[in-house]
Amino acid sequence: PEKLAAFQARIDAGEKIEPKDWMPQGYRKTLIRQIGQHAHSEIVGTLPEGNWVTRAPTLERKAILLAKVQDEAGHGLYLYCAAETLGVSRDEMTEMLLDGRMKYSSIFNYPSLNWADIGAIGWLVDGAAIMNQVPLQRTSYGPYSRAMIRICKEESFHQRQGYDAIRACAEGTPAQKKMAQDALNRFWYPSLMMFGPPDGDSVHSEQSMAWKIKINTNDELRQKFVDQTVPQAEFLGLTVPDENLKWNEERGHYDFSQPDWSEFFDVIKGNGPCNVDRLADRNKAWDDGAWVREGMLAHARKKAAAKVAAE
Amino acid sequence: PEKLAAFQARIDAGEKIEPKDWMPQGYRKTLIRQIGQHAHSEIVGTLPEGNWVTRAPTLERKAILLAKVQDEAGHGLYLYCAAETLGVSRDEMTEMLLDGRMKYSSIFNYPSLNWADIGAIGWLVDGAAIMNQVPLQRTSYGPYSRAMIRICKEESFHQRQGYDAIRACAEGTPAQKKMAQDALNRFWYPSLMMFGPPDGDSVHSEQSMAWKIKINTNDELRQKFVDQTVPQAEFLGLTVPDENLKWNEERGHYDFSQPDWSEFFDVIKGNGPCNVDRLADRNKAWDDGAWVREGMLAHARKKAAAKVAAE
Amino acid sequence: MTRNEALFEFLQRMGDNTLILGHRISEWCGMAPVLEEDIALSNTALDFIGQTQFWLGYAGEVEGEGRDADRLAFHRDAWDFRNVLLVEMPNGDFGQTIMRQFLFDAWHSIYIARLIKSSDARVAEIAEKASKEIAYHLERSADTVVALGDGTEESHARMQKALDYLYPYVGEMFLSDEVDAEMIAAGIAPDPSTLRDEYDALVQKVMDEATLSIPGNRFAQKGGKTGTMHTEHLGHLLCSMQWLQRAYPDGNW
Amino acid sequence: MTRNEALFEFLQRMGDNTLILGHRISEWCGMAPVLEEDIALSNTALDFIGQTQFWLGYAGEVEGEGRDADRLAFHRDAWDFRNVLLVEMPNGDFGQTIMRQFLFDAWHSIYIARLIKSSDARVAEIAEKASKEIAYHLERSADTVVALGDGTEESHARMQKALDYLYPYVGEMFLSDEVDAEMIAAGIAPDPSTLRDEYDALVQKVMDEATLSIPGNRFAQKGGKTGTMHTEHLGHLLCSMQWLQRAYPDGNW
Repeated sequence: PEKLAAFQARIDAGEKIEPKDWMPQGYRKTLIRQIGQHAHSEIVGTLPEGNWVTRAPTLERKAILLAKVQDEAGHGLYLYCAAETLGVSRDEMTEMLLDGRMKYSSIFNYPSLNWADIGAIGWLVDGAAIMNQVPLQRTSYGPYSRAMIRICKEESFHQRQGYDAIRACAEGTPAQKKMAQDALNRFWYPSLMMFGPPDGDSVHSEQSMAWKIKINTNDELRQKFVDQTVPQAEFLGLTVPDENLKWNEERGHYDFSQPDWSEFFDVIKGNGPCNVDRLADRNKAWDDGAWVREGMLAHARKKAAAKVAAE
Repeated sequence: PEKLAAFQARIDAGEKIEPKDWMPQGYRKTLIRQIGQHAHSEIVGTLPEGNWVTRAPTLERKAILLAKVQDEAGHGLYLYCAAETLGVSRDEMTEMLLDGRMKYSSIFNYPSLNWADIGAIGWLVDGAAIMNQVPLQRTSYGPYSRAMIRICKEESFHQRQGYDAIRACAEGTPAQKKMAQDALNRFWYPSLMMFGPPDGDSVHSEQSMAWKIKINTNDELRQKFVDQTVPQAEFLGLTVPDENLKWNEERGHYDFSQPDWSEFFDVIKGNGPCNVDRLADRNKAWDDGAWVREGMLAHARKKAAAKVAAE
Repeated sequence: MTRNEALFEFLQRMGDNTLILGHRISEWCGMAPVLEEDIALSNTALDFIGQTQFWLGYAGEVEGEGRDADRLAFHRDAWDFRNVLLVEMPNGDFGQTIMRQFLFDAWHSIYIARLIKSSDARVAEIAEKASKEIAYHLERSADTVVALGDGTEESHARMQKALDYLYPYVGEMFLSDEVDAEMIAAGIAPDPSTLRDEYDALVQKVMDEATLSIPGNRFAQKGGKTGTMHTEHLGHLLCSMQWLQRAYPDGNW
Repeated sequence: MTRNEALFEFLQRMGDNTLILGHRISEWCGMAPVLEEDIALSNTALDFIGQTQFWLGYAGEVEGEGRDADRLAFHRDAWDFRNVLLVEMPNGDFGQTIMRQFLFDAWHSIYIARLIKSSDARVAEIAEKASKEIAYHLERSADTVVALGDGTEESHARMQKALDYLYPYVGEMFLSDEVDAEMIAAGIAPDPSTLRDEYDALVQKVMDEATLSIPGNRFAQKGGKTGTMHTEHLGHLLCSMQWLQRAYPDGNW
């Protein structure tokens, strides 16, 4: 309890906690869950994008998307490394992802169905992710905070590219414009869900905020996202699929409809449109790759042994 | 030797040999090889067509192609049954195909690269096959002869449909016409090869002709094929890729260039453009299907056992 | 939505189901586990393509904008397809293919029986023609599901896996929407939601024989029939299916 | 064939090799055996797409008919592609992918080194830029081939199988034709047939380290570089790669 108070005091003073410092089990567990989930999201998130890498409409867009996917795999690496400082290996976390013990962001359980979805994912999904992540640059755990600083810089780049891609559609032929609107229709509410359930229903929140693992409330961030995104949609000439969306002069914010939270919980339970296929893809990649990992390991051992023998 | 003479006398008299009749080992062996190879060709021949079933340009063409593929699998069945009357099972023959001990027609080691190829296969490949097969309706072995009668009827239907498909291309847009010409360019010489090497170089021929397993010589059939096909190509407005092609008034036949026989022997040796992929596809189908065949067999046994128990 | 618009939607639903499933089956060409199945699969695909020509041909007439069956089949993008998600699911192994077939055939046979009595003469006529083929499909797919479910340990496990994977796509076939409401009102087609009991009884009977367990979770994936959200699989299917028409839009084939 | 026509052919050959191989690698997206390989594969694909933009961009200028790199990439049918067959072969397992990569990288690095000294300034400039990337690709693919060849029994067997499968596609990279003759005469590009010894030495060295045996059969499959006969695989690749451009030819992306 004394230790706990000292720990909390450090956090309150804005100090960073480092891997070798003492920390409460709950803090460690919560961080592992959160960082792991974030890492998994980077990896699983490449699947809906990979779905269009092979169908990108120009060489330039294809290159941009490949670079993005490469960045995301890189983010996955940083985050797994950050989580490893808490005493859990990348392989362990991968196994937990593959057998369903650990989650990834539910947004990636929605399909990417037309090219404009790739734009929408950059604009809305990365946009919402950044909104979640920017405050986390100030999170209390040092390695996590440093990873977030690196990641946020690249993410905002991705968001601009995504916006540019959907803008090209929105300004294009009627069919392209239809793609852009269709993408917005399908991704709007799932993006709002990315901030988590309304504050009243959110578990884990209070303690996480005290520990500065979480900085803002879900509803705060959601409002901020809506306020930022609506004018962008208007600029594109697209219609946000919400009849109740209206600027509230008094609040200085947009009023908007809540997403269908029963759908959110369905997706979390595994009933999203792509849950099964996403996990099956990751499992297949992992299983098919077993011989490669084993082969590389065996070779590395042979080389190390040969080196020792030569010394 | 007495038996052999009596056997030959029956053949010379135009009698049919039936499964339970005595026959020389060589006759049996040659027939198994020939019928088996023919059966395998029907099966492997569906692969270049299957390659375009999923990309057929109209519902009608797709339906026609599906019906053709279905017929060919049916021909495979008749022929395997005919071969089984000679004491070799379908599974044995399949194994021999899969491990390379038995062959299939080399023509199917060429790829189908554009839609007009499907027309060309019907027109030229089925055309050449019919030319080979029509005389075989009079072959000495009863079950084979009867199978050929059934098959020839359907094949000539396929040939007309193939001609119609390539005609649509030849009469279509410039791009379509280019497809048709490209298909003819690639399939002309391989089709000429379907009659086998020049008579001088052909093994097995003399004995097979005495036994009426083979009715005409390779060169006779090849000439007949050229004479029939050239006017059809002219009608389509396509150019046969042979600078030496010319009507020879004196002979009453077309003069034409021989195919590159070294290519023919390369393909037979396994170096054709598709040999490896075709056999790999058949092996994959067979291996992937093992559990299905076993499951069906197990169920059939259970049902039979239950029936016995109930009696 | 006018009655005509609803009829156009309804006909696309019928035609897209057979088009997409027919296409999926045709992907097996030359790759089936045994020759008899090669023949059966191409025969089924052929039946479906034929039914597609009727349904989409009529759809084009009803729409009245000069699109024929081929135009509808080869020049719509994924969002304009109205097939249920079940039929666009990938072939997987032969077990998944035949399970998908059975789950669809069972619905198809029940639904088509009602359409034979449609107030729309054309619909009734197409249904009448198709119903014999469909009855045969059902007999065949049910027999195969039973044989493989009640075959070896491996075949049983594969069939159970296929059923578990595909069952979430069953519910969509029984969802009713405003298109259905229009069709019901006009006496053209039945209310899909009223057919579920009959379907469940049929599926239960076959699964019992096949010694397979129907999953308890009745959650239904949806969005295909309405076109609001297909799976990622459909787009890839269209890449092949529509390739030639897209690359050579002026062709006469 | 005029010099300009030959140059156009030559540039398509260069650009189509990188376009098609880049595309093949990009099919791995999200599916690699380990995260580091995911990163490496997308990086390689990215390099190739970048090189494609240079080669095909220049090709379009040389042709002078207003086609840019995108137009060439997305609006030619299979017969107009000039890549060697090797790069259009399917990914297969990771071993096949990395073996294909090495067999190509080895040729690419030797060939590009000559192009740096090209009499055509643009060619020399593109080659110069690409050569660093290519050297890195070669280092990486060679290392991986060695690690997996000399890894476990299974990885060894898979790598040998990949080598046996792909080796017939090596010879085409060293065939010379009239396009090459024009390029040699103009000092633009080397005679591919003169590079085989250097290639063989490099491949032999790596295969020795990888404990893999180079097949004795030197039969060379050909037809890609000249466009006369690609494999059936290319058409399917184009179905995906060109889908969007074909379906929406008026789009601005």
